[in-house]
Amino acid sequence: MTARVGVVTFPGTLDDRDTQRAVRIAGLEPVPLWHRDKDLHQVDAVVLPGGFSYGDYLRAGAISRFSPVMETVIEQAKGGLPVLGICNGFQVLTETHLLPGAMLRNNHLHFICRDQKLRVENADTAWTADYEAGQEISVPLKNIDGRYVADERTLDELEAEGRVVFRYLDGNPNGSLRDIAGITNAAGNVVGLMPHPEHAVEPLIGTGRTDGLGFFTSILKKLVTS
Amino acid sequence: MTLDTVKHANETPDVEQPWAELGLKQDEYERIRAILGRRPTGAELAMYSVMWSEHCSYKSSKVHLRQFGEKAPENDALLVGIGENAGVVDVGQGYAVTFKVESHNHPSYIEPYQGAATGVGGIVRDILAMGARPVAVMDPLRFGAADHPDTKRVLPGVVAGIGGYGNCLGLPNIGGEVVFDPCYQGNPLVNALCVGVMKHEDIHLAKASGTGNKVVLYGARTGGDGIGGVSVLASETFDSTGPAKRPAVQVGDPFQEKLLIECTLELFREDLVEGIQDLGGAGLSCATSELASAGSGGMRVELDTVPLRDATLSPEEILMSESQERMCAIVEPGKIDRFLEICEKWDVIATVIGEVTDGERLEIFWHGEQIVDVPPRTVAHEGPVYERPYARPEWQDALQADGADKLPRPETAEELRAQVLKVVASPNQASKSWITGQYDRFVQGNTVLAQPEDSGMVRIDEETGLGVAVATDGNGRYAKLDPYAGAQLALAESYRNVAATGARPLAISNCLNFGSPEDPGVMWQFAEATRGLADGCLELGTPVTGGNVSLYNQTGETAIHPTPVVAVLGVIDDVARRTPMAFAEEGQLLYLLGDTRDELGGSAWSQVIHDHLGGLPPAVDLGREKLLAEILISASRDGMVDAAHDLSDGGLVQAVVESCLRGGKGARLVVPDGLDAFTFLFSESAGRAVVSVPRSEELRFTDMCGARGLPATRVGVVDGDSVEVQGHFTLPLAELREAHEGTLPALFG
Amino acid sequence: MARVVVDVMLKPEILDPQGQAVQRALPRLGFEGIADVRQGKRFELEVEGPVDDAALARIHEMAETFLANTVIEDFTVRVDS
Amino acid sequence: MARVVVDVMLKPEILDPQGQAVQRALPRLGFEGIADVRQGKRFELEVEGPVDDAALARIHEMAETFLANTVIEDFTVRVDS
Ligand SMILES: Nc1ncnc2c1ncn2[C@@H]1O[C@H](COP(=O)(O)OP(=O)(O)O)[C@@H](O)[C@H]1O
Ligand SMILES: [Mg+2]
Repeated sequence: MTARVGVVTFPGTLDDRDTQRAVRIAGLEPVPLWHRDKDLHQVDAVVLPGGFSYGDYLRAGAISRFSPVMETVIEQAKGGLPVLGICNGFQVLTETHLLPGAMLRNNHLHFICRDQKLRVENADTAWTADYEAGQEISVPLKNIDGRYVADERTLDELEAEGRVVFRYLDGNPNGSLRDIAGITNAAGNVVGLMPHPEHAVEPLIGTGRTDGLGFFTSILKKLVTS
Repeated sequence: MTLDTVKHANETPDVEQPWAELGLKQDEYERIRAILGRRPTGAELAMYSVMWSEHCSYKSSKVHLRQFGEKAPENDALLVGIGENAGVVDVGQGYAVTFKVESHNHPSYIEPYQGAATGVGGIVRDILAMGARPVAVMDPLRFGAADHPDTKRVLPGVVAGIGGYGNCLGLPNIGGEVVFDPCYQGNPLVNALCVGVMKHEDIHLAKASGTGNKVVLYGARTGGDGIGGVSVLASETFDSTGPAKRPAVQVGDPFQEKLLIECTLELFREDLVEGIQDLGGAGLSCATSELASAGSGGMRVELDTVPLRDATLSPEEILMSESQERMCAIVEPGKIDRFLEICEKWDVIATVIGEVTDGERLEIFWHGEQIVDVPPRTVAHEGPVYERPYARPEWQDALQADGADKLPRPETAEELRAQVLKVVASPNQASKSWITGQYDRFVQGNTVLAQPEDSGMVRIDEETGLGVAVATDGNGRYAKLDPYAGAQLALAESYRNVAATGARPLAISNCLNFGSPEDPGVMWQFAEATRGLADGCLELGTPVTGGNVSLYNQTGETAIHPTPVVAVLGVIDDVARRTPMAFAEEGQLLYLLGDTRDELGGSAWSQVIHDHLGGLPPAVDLGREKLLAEILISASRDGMVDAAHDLSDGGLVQAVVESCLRGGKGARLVVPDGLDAFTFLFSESAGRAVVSVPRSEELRFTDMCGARGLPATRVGVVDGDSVEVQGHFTLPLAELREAHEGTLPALFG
Repeated sequence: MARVVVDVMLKPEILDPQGQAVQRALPRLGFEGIADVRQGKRFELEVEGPVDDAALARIHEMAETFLANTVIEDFTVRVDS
Repeated sequence: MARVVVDVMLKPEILDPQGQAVQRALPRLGFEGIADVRQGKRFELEVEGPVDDAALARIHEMAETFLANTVIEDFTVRVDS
């Protein structure tokens, strides 16, 4: 029996099917979760995928954060359920305050789609254990509201506790403070990042790299060995 | 204001009607009266006027478009041809692909962001209405001069609109075009293409059949969008007070459209839809009349049940409204409950607005009173047809006589080098990544190739690797010099682009952008271009599956260059065998396929260096294009080439520079015997490509070319970090990159 | 330094998808009784020098040509007190 | 029906590139003398029933939990007159 990873679909979610594919390629069982359904159907982990839930209207992630499924996700995340928020999912996680800070319009004000180099700063989270600390990976980045901001104290705290999980390399693409691309909560079970690992899991497709597969193999290892 | 019912119209035959304000001609108005045997009601007049407009009725172009059917090549792949929302092509393994290009030119000039955004929205709904999941979009664009102030207004808005809508919808943008030319000042072209995939059995058509079946309108509420001139009907009198204030601009809601897509696909999956039509231009008038016209019975609609955003709308305005993100479905009564349930699941408003009747009329009621009673075919499919006069313009001969051969050519190596740099940095030849970087090309996780590759390619089956490739092209400069040849060159280039990536071209769609059909010179261009395209398609064996005509792209007396945009769809059995454009392997041999002649008429060189347009475009040889495509496809299938890039504007040097920059590797080129360096680098002879061949494959590859009679000339090797033309000049990649990639950010960044 | 506020709203007849999405979400969050929501932009301009009629006229022109897209938006200009 | 306006602005310490882009463009358009521009959001709520203290308190809560993200934004609520 393999581990089951829930993938949430909000109205306007775009990368749910892609994330399910990535989960499957890594050898896990994807379980679609619907925003109106509070029940997580006994999944072992949850991914909040990318997209434009509710059109990113008001603020990215602001409306989805109040969905029934999120009530349960928030509650169980506090109890240790591994949760990964990718792009719009990361925005939802900051809106719920499971992760600190907020996401704002890119400093150049444009949508940006490119292959982005990252450094994995923390390889101890539920979603990064298959990487080495300091490892450099490339995965697609695509967003318009990707600028991570938080107050200085929060940033210092994140740094001190090793909770900056990914940093942009070779140029900050959007003005994110301290080049932050992704962070984790203190327990390491909730991780959010702007780039899209689920779009880097197959050779030939997208950028042709498979650097993103590690997210999903990390969680697989964690779930089957624990 | 009293409601203008059918009864009222019968009783008041002599009421003055604002047919001229609505764009109808006297004889057209008379014809409506003859069809109905009375004067039309206000609502009927509104419907006829908009459905008989150039945009909806194709009244000037129809007689020419017929050739696409008459000259259609035998092709088993065509499952649905011209006449539906979009054509459908069999791509094997039980899959069918539908694709279409459409224009949203004028709205994008008025309001660039929303005009372009709703252009994407409209074409996506066309594809969805065929039963397909939309899987990719492309955007062929034309703007005025790159440094014109108005281009700074229009371009960023258009690009943001296409990205804002397409990105939010989750459709990868896999290609398109960006061309600058002063002729598009005031008339930018915003064409949008969408590709969709389905299984054969999922094909849906726009027709209303089955007496008692329900007509369901679902999606956004109807507002006063895009009503424009029809508002004259809503005002008490159309003389004194003037029309009610209604926006001519539509605002798109991509989030609503995303819900509409997922909702509609779920409705298809559960087999709840008998017939379906998207609402685009002409809104409900178009959807109801087309559905009823194509179906077997009649239709009865209770217009007051339509959910409104603005309660003050008159029935005429509701019929005309172009509010976006709406669809109209025909549903069996027993399936209605489930249909509405699925709409509720997706937060999509759905309303039964009428039903299919056993009569032959389209009847529309407003609070119980009849305001429309028409034979639907006369509205939707039997509009006026014009045989507009056409004549070769007087200036055509002089233009063709003014050849590029008399333009001064570079005399020294230094001059040649400078001109190469200037051409690759010119706005039309420069990298478009400032634009394409604002489009999501990865979403859906099936993108194999995207811009700047020769064609976009998406995988459609994960197990087998089956994929489709699409390219769009259309060189208005060539078409201006010779519209017949220009249309064929557009076709040839698009076809070549698809083949260059290893896919087999199957079928085409097109968007014909021209000036005013009332100008005989423009009409001649149109007639020549359609004839050229139809003849070309017959010869290449690629049927026209559909398309769109955009006329009146002109300011005063000045028309845009005739701009036929041709989209070619190809199929590849396994995307793993796709051929990319990047020269990535040092030491591989570069072969130039095809013949290079002294052909600079309409070329990028003549434009960039001499601001000149004259002479004849490159010669067309479609037999050669076919042969070249076969070689490129075989080479991909058998792994004989690692990279291929089609040669078009800018010639060989442009192609080599692009492939070098893409792969991060340089090239050493040798001018072949019998050619001078200038012609070798800049000629735009058609039917050519450059390929990168592993040394181990050289013999096999050249043998294949030799056996099939395709000239293949070894012109260099992948090497170093500069582009060197031996004995002439060297250009470091870094310098080329700066020139090629710096232009658009400097202009718009 | 004086502050001038320019409010830019979509014209009433133009679709406001953002406002609509907000309005639809409110009941789910337990906020009833809001019949309509429109979302627009607010610009706060810090003006050097006196905000006299001439300055306001200039800002009005700026709003008309630049801050608002008058094809689809209306605007108001006022001095912040 | 009464209208309540909620203005939401980025906190002063948060970088506002939209406002900055506007401000930078102004001199090029011939508008001098604007020292700073901040761009925020304006919500117009049409409220059913009386806008009494209780209603305003609810709208205040709505702004705090939903219309604004107080990590980065400040807001004000006022009845439109
Ligand atoms: N240039 C063209 N070539 C071939 N078919 C065309 C062309 N222009 C329009 N058509 C076909 O005519 C029909 C009506 O076109 P159109 O009004 O654009 O469709 P829709 O109503 O879906 O917007 C479509 O089937 C379209 O494919
Ligand atoms: Mg259609």
